[in-house]
Amino acid sequence: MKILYFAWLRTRVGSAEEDVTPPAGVRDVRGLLDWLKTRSPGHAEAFKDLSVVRVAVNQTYVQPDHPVTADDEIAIFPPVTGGSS
Amino acid sequence: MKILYFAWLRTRVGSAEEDVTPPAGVRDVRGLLDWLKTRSPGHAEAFKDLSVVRVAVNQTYVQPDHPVTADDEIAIFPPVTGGSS
Amino acid sequence: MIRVQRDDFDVGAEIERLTAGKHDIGGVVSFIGLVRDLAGGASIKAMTLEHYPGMTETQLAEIEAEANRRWPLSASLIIHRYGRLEPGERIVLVLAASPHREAAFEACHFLIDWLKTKAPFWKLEDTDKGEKWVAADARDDAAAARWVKG
Amino acid sequence: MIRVQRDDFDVGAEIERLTAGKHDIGGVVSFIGLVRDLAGGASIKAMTLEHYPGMTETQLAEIEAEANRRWPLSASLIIHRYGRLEPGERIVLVLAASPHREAAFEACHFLIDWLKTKAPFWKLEDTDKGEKWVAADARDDAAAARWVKG
Repeated sequence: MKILYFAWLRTRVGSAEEDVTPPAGVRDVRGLLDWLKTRSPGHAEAFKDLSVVRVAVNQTYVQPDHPVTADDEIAIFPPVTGGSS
Repeated sequence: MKILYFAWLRTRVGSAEEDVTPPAGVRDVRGLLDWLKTRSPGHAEAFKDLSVVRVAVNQTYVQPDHPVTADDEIAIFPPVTGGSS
Repeated sequence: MIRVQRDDFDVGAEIERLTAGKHDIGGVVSFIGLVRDLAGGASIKAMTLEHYPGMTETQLAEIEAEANRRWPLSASLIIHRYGRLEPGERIVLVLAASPHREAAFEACHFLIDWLKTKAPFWKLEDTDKGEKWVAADARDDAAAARWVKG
Repeated sequence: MIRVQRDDFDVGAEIERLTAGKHDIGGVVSFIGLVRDLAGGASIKAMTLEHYPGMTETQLAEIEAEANRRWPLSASLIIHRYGRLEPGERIVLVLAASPHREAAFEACHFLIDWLKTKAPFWKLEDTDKGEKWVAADARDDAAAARWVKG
């Protein structure tokens, strides 16, 4: 499973991309985030407040109950801030 | 008194500009329009429907009760249609 | 700034000039009005814009001043052409620049709405069915009325 | 049409290209977003726009398609830059062209509002007080919410 991190989630995790193999019990986005938290203190810090964490599966925004599978590209990032002021 | 006509009011009156000396009884815009109507069949036709006639005195939009004097520049025109579609 | 001119204008250059060196600007909204090739089922060959020199400039300056009173604008511009214009040609450019995009959008929208009902311009269409003076559109009065303060 | 690029863009040329030969267009509304030199009391030296290549293009194309479903547009365009930009530099261009100006205004406004809350871009400000990731603004969510159909 490919995980991409952007913006301050990338800097806190300390990596833009990881290839991970979560345990079989991890079946949805919520489960994945809970498992990722355990990978390092940086991960734990990054996912401390899930209200400012957004997730896309295969480049589509999803909710916490969205399923995840081994072939997915999962992107994790803060709320977007494009455009101008 | 200088009178300017624009758009279809100009073509119906048959002139873009007239210098006129209305009788002393003509004291406001309403009186002026009533008097102008009598000057020619073209004028009468032009001022038939006053709901589509607008007046500016000295380049400011005015209402029918606005006074007019000999030194004024009076412009008479249809509702404006600038800008684009 | 306002300009009334026969000649065309360069939109990119106008925006550049208006915003150059003003680093407080977050958003610039522009409106460009063009001559359409159709009006009320008739095919337009050209349209001729007549105006009232002197009063046009006064009215446009007043409309621009009102926009600057209502919104915190860093810069604004109205350019309106007169004379004979063919389909696809530019008629009018309205620009509003502000630190925040909402103000720029509202001011630009206000400027074109008020211009349409207040600036002394008249359009003569040259169509395949003959010449025709364009009548004022009640929708334009309604659009302008949105901006009248209660 | 949508484009995501590091390079600057030429607003006049983009408008020209978008509208050339389309004589049904009555109004073109453009929004240009610029880098401001101030944010929350801090002086901005530069900002760096990060994005999610692939998803950005998909999202922008979807936002543009939605605008075209909602309004009768003759043409539309979104260009969004990424990378390091200094105050005064252009970040984003949104264009909407329609036979009627109201549709062009609404569509352009919609495009930038939705883009701000949906396109995966993030801004890192380099200020006189250090580097800071820009937090999402609740006003942007409110602005986008206006366009959510009931």
